[in-house]
Amino acid sequence: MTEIRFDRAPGDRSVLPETEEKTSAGVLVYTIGLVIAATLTSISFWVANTSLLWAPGIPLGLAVLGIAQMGVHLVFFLHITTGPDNTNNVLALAFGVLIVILVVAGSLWIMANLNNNMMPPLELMDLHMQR
Amino acid sequence: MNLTVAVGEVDRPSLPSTSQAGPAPKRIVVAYGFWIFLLSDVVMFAALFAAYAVLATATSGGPTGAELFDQVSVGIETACLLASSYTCGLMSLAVGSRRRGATYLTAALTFALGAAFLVFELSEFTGMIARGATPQRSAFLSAFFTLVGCHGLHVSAGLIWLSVMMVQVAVKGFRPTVERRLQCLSLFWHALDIIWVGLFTVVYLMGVRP
Amino acid sequence: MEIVTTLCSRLRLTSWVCQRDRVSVIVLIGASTLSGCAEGVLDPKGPIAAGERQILFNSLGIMLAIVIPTILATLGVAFWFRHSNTRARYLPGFTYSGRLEMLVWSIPAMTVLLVGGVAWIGSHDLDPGKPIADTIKPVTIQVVSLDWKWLFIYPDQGIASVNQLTIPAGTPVSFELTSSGVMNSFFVPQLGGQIYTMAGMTTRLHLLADHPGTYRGLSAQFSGDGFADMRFNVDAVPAANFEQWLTATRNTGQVLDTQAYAELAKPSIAVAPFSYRNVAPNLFKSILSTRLQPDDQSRLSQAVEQRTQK
Amino acid sequence: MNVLGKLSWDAIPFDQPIVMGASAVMGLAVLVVLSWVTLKGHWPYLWREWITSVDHKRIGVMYFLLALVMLLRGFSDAIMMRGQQAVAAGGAQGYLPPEHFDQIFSAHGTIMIFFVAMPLVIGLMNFVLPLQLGVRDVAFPTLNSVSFWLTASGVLLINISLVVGEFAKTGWVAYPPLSELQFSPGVGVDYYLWALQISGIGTLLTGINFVTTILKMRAPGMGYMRMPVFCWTSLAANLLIVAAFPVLTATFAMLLLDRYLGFHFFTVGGQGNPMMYVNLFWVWGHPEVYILILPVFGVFSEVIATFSGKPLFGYRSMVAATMAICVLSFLVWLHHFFTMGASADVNGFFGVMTMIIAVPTGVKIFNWLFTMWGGRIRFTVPVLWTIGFMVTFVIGGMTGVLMAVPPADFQLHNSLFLVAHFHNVIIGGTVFGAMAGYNYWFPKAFGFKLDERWGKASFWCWLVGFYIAFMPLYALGLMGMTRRMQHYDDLNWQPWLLVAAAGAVVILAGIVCQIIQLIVSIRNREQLRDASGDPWNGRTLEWSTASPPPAWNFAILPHVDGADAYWALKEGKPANQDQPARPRKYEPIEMPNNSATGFVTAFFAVVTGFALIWHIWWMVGLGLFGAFVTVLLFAFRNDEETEVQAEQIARFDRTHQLELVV
Ligand code: HEA
Ligand code: HEA
Ligand code: CUA
Ligand SMILES: [Cu+2]
Repeated sequence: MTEIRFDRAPGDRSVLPETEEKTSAGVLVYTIGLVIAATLTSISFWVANTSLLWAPGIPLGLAVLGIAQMGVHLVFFLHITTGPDNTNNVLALAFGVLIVILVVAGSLWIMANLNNNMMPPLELMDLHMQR
Repeated sequence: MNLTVAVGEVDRPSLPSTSQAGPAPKRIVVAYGFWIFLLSDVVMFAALFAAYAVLATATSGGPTGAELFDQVSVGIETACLLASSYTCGLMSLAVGSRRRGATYLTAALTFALGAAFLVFELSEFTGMIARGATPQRSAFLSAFFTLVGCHGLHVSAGLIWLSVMMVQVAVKGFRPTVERRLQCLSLFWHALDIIWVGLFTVVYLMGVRP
Repeated sequence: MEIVTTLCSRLRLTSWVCQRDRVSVIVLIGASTLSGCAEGVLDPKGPIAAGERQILFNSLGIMLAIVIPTILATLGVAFWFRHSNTRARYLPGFTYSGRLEMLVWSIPAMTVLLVGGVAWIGSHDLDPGKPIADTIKPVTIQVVSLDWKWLFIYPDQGIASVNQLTIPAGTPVSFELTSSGVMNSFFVPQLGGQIYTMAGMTTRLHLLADHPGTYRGLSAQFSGDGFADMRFNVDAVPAANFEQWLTATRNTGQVLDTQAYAELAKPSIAVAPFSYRNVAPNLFKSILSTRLQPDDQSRLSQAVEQRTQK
Repeated sequence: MNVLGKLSWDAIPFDQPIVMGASAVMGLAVLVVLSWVTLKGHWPYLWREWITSVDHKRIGVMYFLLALVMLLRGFSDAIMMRGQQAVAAGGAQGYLPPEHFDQIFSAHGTIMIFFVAMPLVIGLMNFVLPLQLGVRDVAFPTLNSVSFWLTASGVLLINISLVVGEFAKTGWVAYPPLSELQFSPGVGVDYYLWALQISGIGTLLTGINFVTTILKMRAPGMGYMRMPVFCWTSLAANLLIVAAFPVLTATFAMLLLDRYLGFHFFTVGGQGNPMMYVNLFWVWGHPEVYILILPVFGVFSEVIATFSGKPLFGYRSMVAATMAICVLSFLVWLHHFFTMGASADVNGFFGVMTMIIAVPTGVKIFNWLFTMWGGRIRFTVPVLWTIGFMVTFVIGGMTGVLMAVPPADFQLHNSLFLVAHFHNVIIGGTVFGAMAGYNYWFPKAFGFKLDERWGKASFWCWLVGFYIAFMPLYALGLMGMTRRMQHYDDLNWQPWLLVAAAGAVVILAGIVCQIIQLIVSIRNREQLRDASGDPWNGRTLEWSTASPPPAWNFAILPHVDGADAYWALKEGKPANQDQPARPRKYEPIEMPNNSATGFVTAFFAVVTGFALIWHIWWMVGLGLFGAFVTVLLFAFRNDEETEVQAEQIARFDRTHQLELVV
């Protein structure tokens, strides 16, 4: 047992920050991240405002773009990788994402179902809405 | 995708597995703890997102998102935040190589961009309120102001934290505690950006569609 | 001793041991220490409640088949392997057995498969929103929970009653339910399960009383100070008597219009049953629309006042 | 504008003798304790060794004490309810008017869940985790102290509500619209919300702290599959805290916005949607009940293996079952509102998901059974609690599964059957587990064992009392009696309720035995003294150090080669204890300094909370400002740690020759 290795801290670019001082490499990573993220953002804004695309598909497209951009942020800004020294960070993240999905998807499913079952019919709403 | 291969290829089997290495150094413990906190914060936002999504159509006869949201100002806000994430990244590089001047400069840039974001957001809010679109108007508006406002509050907290940290750098220098806190701060800032991606996608972009 | 005998007579222990269905009998004997008097789900007076009881007892039976052995095994093993028992073999190395692990996961899994099936089918079969298949046309009744009483509107008959529900026995009843403010839960245990009432929303429930009789109805969801008195009687009467009751009701009482409703909606506790001879059309719908109205500050403060004054 | 917001003399219920009497007694007790402490000059000691302590062992003990104090409150509420329902039959109204009765069950539920059960399990985890992991403290010791004091703030606020103002009259779930301003204009709901928000932050911080501790701070060599099962179940429970409590925070925040700023999340008007609250509340609520039960599953695992004299059966299965419960608990929450009107598909889905949890739970039960198989079971007090639990909990679990069948739940929801179910699993599970853990680890904490005779007496009273008090409620539920009834008209119910009341009295006897046990044990501590540090022939690392352990827990961090490290070591080197310990090389240890941060933050939290409840805005500002300054001061302090000299450690070790060289 000569050398002890630990997991990497979340957000760290390497295990041993002191030995690795190549700032230029770091700048490169952030810059690539910025460019990709900015591109994705622009596409999102374009998708939302264009009439060239099939309208019903747009929310889905926006969701995909959003998720992609979150991934880009995680990889380039938070330095989350699939390396073995990152397992713990990724596992925690995966647990969080799982919970978020369960909570949001579950709530939406339940609430849509409840609303469907018992909201007053639409004509009634029009009747009473004070526009 | 690991762009910065840090440590050269070490002969892994000869090392004890990381799970048996014993208590981790403080730096890793602190960052990991903060990571867990961020996850919990994200779950909190998930609850607000769920509430917003359910109430998005509950306008109670009041104005709808499509009527209220202004794509240009959202675009500017997004640009500010994204750029600030970048400068924040540069700041952690500066901290990593212990360069004070660069640290102050990038921190100032980050602060300015964050503050600009807040100014735009606030003017958006006041504009809406002036048009009668107050959070008290409908369930939709309650959910909107709460979700977006909660993110805004996080940004404000981040700005205060950033200022405090700069004072600490000035007073205490780059000691391990200060470095650890700066590391957490940058995690926090990047996480806020990720939440904003969800926000503008769900609230502003999907929300303007009829 | 005296207490025990009085208890037993009170509980009419024997009255329900003679059930048709085998599983129930076994379960009932097992449960006889737990349950007593014939009032709630144990003494159903309609097909819905009967179905629910059956499902309840069947599931209980399935689970007892594994839970009782588990309890006995726990006590037995603990007793046998006590420190002082020299005949018990000490096996400190007995810490894993693939076969036992297999068994340990699959026994509960099989049980759950069975009960889960019951749950899935049961929730479809006894869905409160599902109309009861019957040749007779159902009676529609609109239910409004108020602070703290129940309003029953018979839209097709144009009458209404408070804290008193009269239904024809043998005819399915289709309920549409809402609330004037806070949540309540409409519950007639002997006829079937409960359903929430919520302001601005309509929930649905279908019940049927097989036999004439008087059954207890209540609120099962806490709603404030007058909650305990949100009781009502359900009179299931023969069809002919129902007509009579309709006629009688049409000839007495006030008219329930918007004004009378506003009066009725004010908080009050333990209101004696009474009825309205006529109901404004669409009253139920206008009650439903509360949710869509932006809050009117004056209305709000008035309600606050009433709540605090009470 | 009034300087004191809504606060005035009217807030104090002088006209209610019961409340005033109870508060007077409580106030008097507090006064007596405080003046005793002052007269004896114990303040410096308390301040130094407890209030500002960041030692996980001290904090664990304080959590337990807090829970015991709140027990008194929760139990007197329970007795009052039992008394009321025993007499308020037919036309009778009993002795508690609705306004008062409604506050009592709301306070009872809130206090028992948040301020008895939670502190119990968190206290146990605090005390045990670092010791079992073989490390010197939790990941963030000062934060740990903040967590505790924030919980204490919540406790303080909820107790203030007894005297100043009122408590919520909405049940512990505070469903809107009933809990909205329109229907609950008083301050009761605000007390509820702020007390839980403040203590909720504390709980969340605890969760973060413990997850980090377990994942990042283990003795060298302790891989995941070598962790004691208690650590695994604690990991699962704390992951649930981290994932579930933020949802509660967000939900309460929305209700607060409704109440304070006129928002429309859950209101009747403005198209708010109360069902959303119900949904989100149980997104948190169901995981919460597993937060309460998972740690004690760990306690039982430790107890049963130790006293059977063998390792736990099916360790890997246990770990898998624990993690399965952890994830599944986020897939079942709808079972709390089957009767809200969802369609059959939704109800069916969540019903089936709920039942699936019975599988891993059953696996646990069976594995405990096989652990006993082939063991040599010593029937100590912790074992009695464990067997009592196994028998009782399967009944409660079974009735839970029964309610997971939607058509059955349509009948049983909100009935006393439900009340029986959850007391069955909470008392038969969490409370029994806390008792087992208390008797098991007490000698570790204080260096002497608890008296066995009184412990057994307490167990039997609790067990018998529990069955007498709660089995009748199952029957009543089947008879159609719903919960939260201030009075009822059906005389058939009364005999059962009388029996239930008698059961509560038997439980009281159990609690009294418990108190006597403590007093007797302190009196006879010299006879009960355990000098070995390992009174039960334990298997895990906490038994390898002195009792009570030194501040640094382990002079030299143990090195772990397998599961049940300490047990394996004792098996391997039976003569070790007689041999003079190998010369050990001591190194100075960095220990975190005491810190008043937790206490001061909590002080400002109480001020802010109280001011918010009574709308005293200037005080809100003051409190928030104070809290902020505290955090700043903490951030700028310079001496975070002190070094304990190697010599001091060596001296301690020499006087306590027992730490096996691991
Ligand atoms: C942790 C949870 C918990 C516990 C322990 C208890 C314990 C008890 N409860 Fe509890 N109860 C609830 C949670 C709990 N309850 C909840 C959530 C509700 C619903 C509220 C609502 O309607 O909104 C409720 C409601 C409720 C009702 C209302 C029923 C109704 O709605 O009509 C009643 C009626 O009598 C009751 C009775 C009792 C009794 C007699 C006990 C006693 O038997 C038990 C006495 C218990 C103790 C005194 C505490 C445990 C003791 C320790 C932990 C000691 C540890 C000590 C050492 C280690 C030395 N409870
Ligand atoms: C410690 C707390 C705790 C625990 C562990 C549980 C465990 C379970 N609970 Fe309980 N529950 C509560 C606390 C708890 N509950 C509270 C406080 C409420 C009410 C809140 C309120 O409304 O105020 C509640 C309410 C509640 C409801 C809502 C009822 C209603 O409102 O109408 C339901 C319905 O499904 C339910 C189900 C279950 C199930 C299936 C389990 C399972 O986890 C149980 C699993 C265990 C076993 C099944 C026993 C052992 C297994 C075997 C021996 C294997 C073989 C057996 C089978 C396969 C059946 N619970
Ligand atoms: Cu309840 Cu819609
Ligand atoms: Cu649950």
